[in-house]
Amino acid sequence: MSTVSPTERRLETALPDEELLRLYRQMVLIRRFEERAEEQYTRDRIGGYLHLNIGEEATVVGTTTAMTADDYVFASYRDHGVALSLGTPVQAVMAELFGKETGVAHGRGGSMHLLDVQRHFLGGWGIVGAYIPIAVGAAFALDYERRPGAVMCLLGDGATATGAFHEALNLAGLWHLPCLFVVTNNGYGMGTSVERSSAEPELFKRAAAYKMPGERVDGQDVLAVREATARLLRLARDERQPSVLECITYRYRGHSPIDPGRGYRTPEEIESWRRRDPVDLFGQRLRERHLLSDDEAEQVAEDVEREVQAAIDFALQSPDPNPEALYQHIYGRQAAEQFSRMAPGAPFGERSIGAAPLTQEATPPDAPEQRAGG
Amino acid sequence: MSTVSPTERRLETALPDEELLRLYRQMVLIRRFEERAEEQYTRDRIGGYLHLNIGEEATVVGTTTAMTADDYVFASYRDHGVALSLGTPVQAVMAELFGKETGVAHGRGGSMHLLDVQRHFLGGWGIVGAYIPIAVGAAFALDYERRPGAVMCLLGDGATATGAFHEALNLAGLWHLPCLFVVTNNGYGMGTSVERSSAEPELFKRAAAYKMPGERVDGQDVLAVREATARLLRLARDERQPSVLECITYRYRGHSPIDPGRGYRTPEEIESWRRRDPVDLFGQRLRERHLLSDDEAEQVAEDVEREVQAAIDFALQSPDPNPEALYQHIYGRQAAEQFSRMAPGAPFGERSIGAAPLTQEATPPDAPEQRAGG
Amino acid sequence: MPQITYRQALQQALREEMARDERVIVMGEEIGEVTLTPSKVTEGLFQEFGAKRVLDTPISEEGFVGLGIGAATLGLRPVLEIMTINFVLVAMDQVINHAAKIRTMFGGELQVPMVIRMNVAQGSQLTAQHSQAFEAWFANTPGLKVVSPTTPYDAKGLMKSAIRDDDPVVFLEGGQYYSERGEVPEADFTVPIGLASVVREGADLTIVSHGYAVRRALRVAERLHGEGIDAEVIDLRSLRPLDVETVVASVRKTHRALCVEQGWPTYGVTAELAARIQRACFADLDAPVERVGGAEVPMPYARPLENAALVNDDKIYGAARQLLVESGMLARGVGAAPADAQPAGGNGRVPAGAAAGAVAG
Amino acid sequence: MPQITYRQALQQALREEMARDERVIVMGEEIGEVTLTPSKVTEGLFQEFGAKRVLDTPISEEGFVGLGIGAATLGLRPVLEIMTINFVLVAMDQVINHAAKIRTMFGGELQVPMVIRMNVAQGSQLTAQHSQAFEAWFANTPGLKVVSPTTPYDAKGLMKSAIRDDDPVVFLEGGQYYSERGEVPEADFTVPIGLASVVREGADLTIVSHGYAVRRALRVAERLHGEGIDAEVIDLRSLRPLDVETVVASVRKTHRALCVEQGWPTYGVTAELAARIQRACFADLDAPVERVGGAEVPMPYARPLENAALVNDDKIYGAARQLLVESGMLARGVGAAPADAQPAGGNGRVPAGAAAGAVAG
Ligand SMILES: Cc1ncc(C[n+]2csc(CCOP(=O)(O)OP(=O)(O)O)c2C)c(N)n1
Ligand SMILES: Cc1ncc(C[n+]2csc(CCOP(=O)(O)OP(=O)(O)O)c2C)c(N)n1
Ligand SMILES: [Mg+2]
Ligand SMILES: [Mg+2]
Repeated sequence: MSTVSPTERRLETALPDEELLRLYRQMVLIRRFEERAEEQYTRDRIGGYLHLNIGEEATVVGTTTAMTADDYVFASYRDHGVALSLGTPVQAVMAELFGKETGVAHGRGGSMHLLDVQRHFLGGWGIVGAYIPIAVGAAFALDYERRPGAVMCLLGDGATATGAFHEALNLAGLWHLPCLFVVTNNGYGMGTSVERSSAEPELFKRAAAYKMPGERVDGQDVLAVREATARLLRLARDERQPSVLECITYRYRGHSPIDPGRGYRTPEEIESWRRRDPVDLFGQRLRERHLLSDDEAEQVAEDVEREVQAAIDFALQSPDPNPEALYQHIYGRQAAEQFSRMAPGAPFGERSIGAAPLTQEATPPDAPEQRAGG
Repeated sequence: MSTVSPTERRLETALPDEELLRLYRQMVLIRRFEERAEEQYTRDRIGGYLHLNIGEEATVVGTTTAMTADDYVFASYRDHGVALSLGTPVQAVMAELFGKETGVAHGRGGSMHLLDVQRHFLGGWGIVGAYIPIAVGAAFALDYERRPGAVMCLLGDGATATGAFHEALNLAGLWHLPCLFVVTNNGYGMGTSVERSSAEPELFKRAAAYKMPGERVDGQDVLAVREATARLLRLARDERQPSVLECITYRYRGHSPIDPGRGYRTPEEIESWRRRDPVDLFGQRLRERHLLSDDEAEQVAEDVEREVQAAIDFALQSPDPNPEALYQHIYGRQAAEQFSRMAPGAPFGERSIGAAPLTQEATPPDAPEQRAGG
Repeated sequence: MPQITYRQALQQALREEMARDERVIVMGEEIGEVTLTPSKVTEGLFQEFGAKRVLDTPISEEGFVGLGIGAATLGLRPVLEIMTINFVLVAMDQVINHAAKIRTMFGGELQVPMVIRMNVAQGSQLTAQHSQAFEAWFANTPGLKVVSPTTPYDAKGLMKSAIRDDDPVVFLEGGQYYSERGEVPEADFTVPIGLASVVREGADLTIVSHGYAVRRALRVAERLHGEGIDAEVIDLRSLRPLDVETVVASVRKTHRALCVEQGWPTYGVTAELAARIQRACFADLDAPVERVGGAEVPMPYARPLENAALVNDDKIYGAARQLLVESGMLARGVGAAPADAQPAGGNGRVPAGAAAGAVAG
Repeated sequence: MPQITYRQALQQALREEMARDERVIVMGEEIGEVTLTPSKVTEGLFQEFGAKRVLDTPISEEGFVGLGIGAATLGLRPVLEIMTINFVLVAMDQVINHAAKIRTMFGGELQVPMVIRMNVAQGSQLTAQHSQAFEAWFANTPGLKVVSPTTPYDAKGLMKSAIRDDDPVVFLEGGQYYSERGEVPEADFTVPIGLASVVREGADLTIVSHGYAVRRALRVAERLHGEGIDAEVIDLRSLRPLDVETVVASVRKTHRALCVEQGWPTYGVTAELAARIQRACFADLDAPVERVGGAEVPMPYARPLENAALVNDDKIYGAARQLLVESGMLARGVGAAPADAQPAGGNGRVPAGAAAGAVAG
């Protein structure tokens, strides 16, 4: 467990005050956004699954704010905080949850599949563990094109049991690719505790199987998380050495709205974590260091409240995707011509609204950078 | 690297002379069987793939002869030696390679899919790594039925890169199942060296990721392999502690007949391993200890020669499976009735020889032991 | 007879078979100590049979499906739950290249008596990675059996048959109707694998489908009934073996066949149905076999897009009307076929755009 | 025009595209420093383009397919080799739930320009786990494109189209003909995805197939020619998109259709073909669409069993004769249909045993 205090001192001298305040603000924004999203879900304005970052704000903000402009990040379906922390317009995130054309994925992906190519957020993904090799592939591309950045792959404790995790880390270690695997250990995969899912519950130790450094950090301490992340991203960029960082944190809510979040954990356990609430903890520390007054804290809360409410209003007023566009974004440029000879004898049940031609993707094939925001 | 000499001393006092001679005989049998199989392949009496154990005799015999009557073993497609070492009739093994009804799998499986349920050999398998979870499942069944044995799963160095390896070892470690994972590290997966396929080339170290003991042993030393295997199988049986044993050995031949076995390794490398040939090494040691005279060695060679030749003759004279029986062994008891309403409108190309009804598997559904030879 | 839900029917079958046979175990993610899996079918089993026989696994589908196979080869009868069909993709090698192959490649010396339960729920905005129906792939695989009960009665009866079967059985459950009720006898009974059921009799048209689409087919049949058209509805119940006899007998009677599936129709289940019917009923058909399926797109999240992509009653109704028109039973234009259900035209040609849209979907 | 092998044609395409576009890389098992992969298509590329662009991977199909996808989302154009189609089963989730879904689920913000090459060789006693052909599953999946060239010319032309395509393309190669020769221009050319080719013209019967079965179909057409029957043979070349127009135009001309595939026909490629043809050519058909496929069994090892399981010329020939008889072009009994090719009988019924054997296979 990397001790926190020295880190802290180093950081608070290292980080300018406004940066410290920005971290705090992002944490408050995520907390409030998630609370309102939860409420919107119960009002049936959001469908499908909804996985909240409440309780994990320090881990989310500590990791994502340590990225340089060259770095990329991948996340699981529990991805709202990542987009918000990176500065994706709150309204575009909320609009995606509402399934609107103005959403970050134009209403096609919803809560689990946020992304922001411009800010190097390459997606929230729905299959546990399966996107880890994809993140390693992004690191491969950066390395191949001699680009300066590294890739940070956020994954859950439960994901470490997947074969994809093993194959991906072996490839990253073998080919010395610039990536950092951040295991957000919130104690459970749905209702299954780490102890019931992993033969080695100290997950960071698995790094050794790939000759990688692995370490564990207090995921409730945003500065500790940020320091470790920055250091290990540098290691990836400068020394082509991938590594594993395990952040110990907790989710207050259930896995998703269908899960009350009890049954597999005691009220006492939840309470004990609330006593180390990451947002309060950091606010407290800023106050102690006279970087945040009660009025300022009040101000932050108000600003965030207003911003989230505006996002909800924006999402509500935004247009739904047009059903005529069902066949858009399925294939790229060449498909319309290629599929033009397939109609005869087709079942037509699904053609009822299929009159729209295949989309001609705007992006030119020879501008991958532009396309993927590299 | 577990030092050999103490082991050795312990063993040579522990093992009766006839047992030592039996090990030697099995190693010679495997060597000779494989040489003749190779020759039969070139004479086109064997088809498909053919993976030989030549060079790996000490690992094969050392591991399999350490099993008790309660233990089970799984192997990859490189499986001839396992059956032979366990005492499966040589003629039934050769007949399977020849694709005859008298083969261990009635000509359905060929070289890659040998098995001997009575002797607890639960198969040679063709998909790299994929049978490791299946072996763990067998260990689960033993544990579930409170049976005394453990399961030994033989796998190659290349197989440790598969996701199946990771998921299987995690499950075995998590549920404290009685199994031993033996990594037969012959330096290469086809043409890819361990260094080019594994981020951690010291494969036994991967055991730690599952909180398991892992050790490495000289795979050319049959007694060292046998001692380690016996000890770790006991650990699995008595303490429900799975573990990993890495045996360092070498295959002289190419991966399979299509691979000359050069290109990715130097003649010097092959030569250096031949100087530590496992069969010679052990024969030499027996001679030094006056357990084996030149005449006796001569006798063993002759017996083996005769036995293998008899197996070839048997295989040649054995009947081919009857094409009318193509639909046998596809489904069990209940299928004939279940599929009886599927004929109308069927394409009939494949029906040309499909007149045979589905096999009624002989084994009663309520005799799993009998069925799987438990 | 008591009325119980589809979920309860499956629970009963599992409970009864576990009580009857020590070798039956249940395994999967979130199915034991707590049941967070959407199906909640295993609720209570952990409390009743304990941790030894009801096992929560890590997120390792490839691993625990393989583990189930190995346990089955030594005589256990595992019933595995794959939380939703989408996740079986990471265990595909275990199902296709192992469970289905073992009996044959070992010459009958080993067998895999195992049930793999999968929830095939589509819709409710679960999006592209969580809203698929590719059961045709399992039905295409020799060595496997594939069943798809849609009523509580069939759910219980087929589950018992599957557990007692000596081969691997892919057991498809429909998320949309876990809570629907139906009559289920308390007595021990089984429903044979490989037998379809005629869930509604009719003389004018045969609608063949499986899974949730059967529910829709029945509603559409009611609607057609109001217009004086009697549709026969067949619930396949098994996809492999496929009960072609029942389907063919019906089409010989009605001379018209409409095949419906939730999934992507091109290379889907309805393709095999149409191929079989046209061959066995060539002389009996008054019109080509028609098919309705989901839009051929990865499922989008937004509700209006998803609604447009999913099979719905109107699409089935429109296809049925179209079929009746093509076969001369209805005059063109007569009756109220919804605008969105216009046919592709006699020669099946439509503007390239529409074609691409339709099929390239 | 120079005569080169199918393997050389693929090599040329890869070499030319790698020279043309820095973003093209090649990845797979045993394809680089040494080429032990049966296809040997990548031979020489490592020496020419180096370790940076030609990568040998560990045995991690799920891992390196995912890696290819990630690299493609950032603009590279990976060409992956899966040693044989059988091994893609461990990477199925990456292909189906990721490569095919990414463009849609991210609203068009990401795309996956990637080629996945697979050798679909069957036979030569490779046994159950190494002798499958389930390409229909990929063709059933929206978001993917699936091509299957059978000539050196098409191999080179389609490989170039696939590499330049902005979507994931499953590229099926046939192990049986890597060494067969054909004319291939040295000039840069492409063969469009989604276009079938009529490889033999005829007026009496249309044989539709893909992959190695096309070779057999051509031989059978020759044999039929000797008996005064002119068969038209169509090589689909693409399975998704499927060029139904070319197939339908041919059947409208010949009034008879025989669909042939290497794989398991039930729920296979020929099912979709028969379904499409019967719908588009209902009035044109003189007999039901006939299908021929592999025996529905996991492939057995013994040669006589394997020969009985594989599609062969006699089975196709027998089916063709049967079709001509059913459609009244040949009198029953006339001509020498081999004994093993007797039809199922007018109503498609055969003794239960045979039925089970045939389809349960
Ligand atoms: C392969 C696969 N299996 C199962 C699921 C269902 N599932 C969704 S989230 C989840 C738990 C993941 O836990 P963890 O990795 O710890 O992430 P967390 O939800 O705690 O952030 C499971 C089992 C899935 N999405 N993918
Ligand atoms: C999943 C999978 N990918 C690829 C192959 C092809 N293949 C067969 S054996 C082999 C090498 C295995 O090497 P190793 O595990 O070291 O065993 P060895 O052959 O050395 O005994 C490969 C890549 C396969 N059978 N299965
Ligand atoms: Mg977790
Ligand atoms: Mg090896």
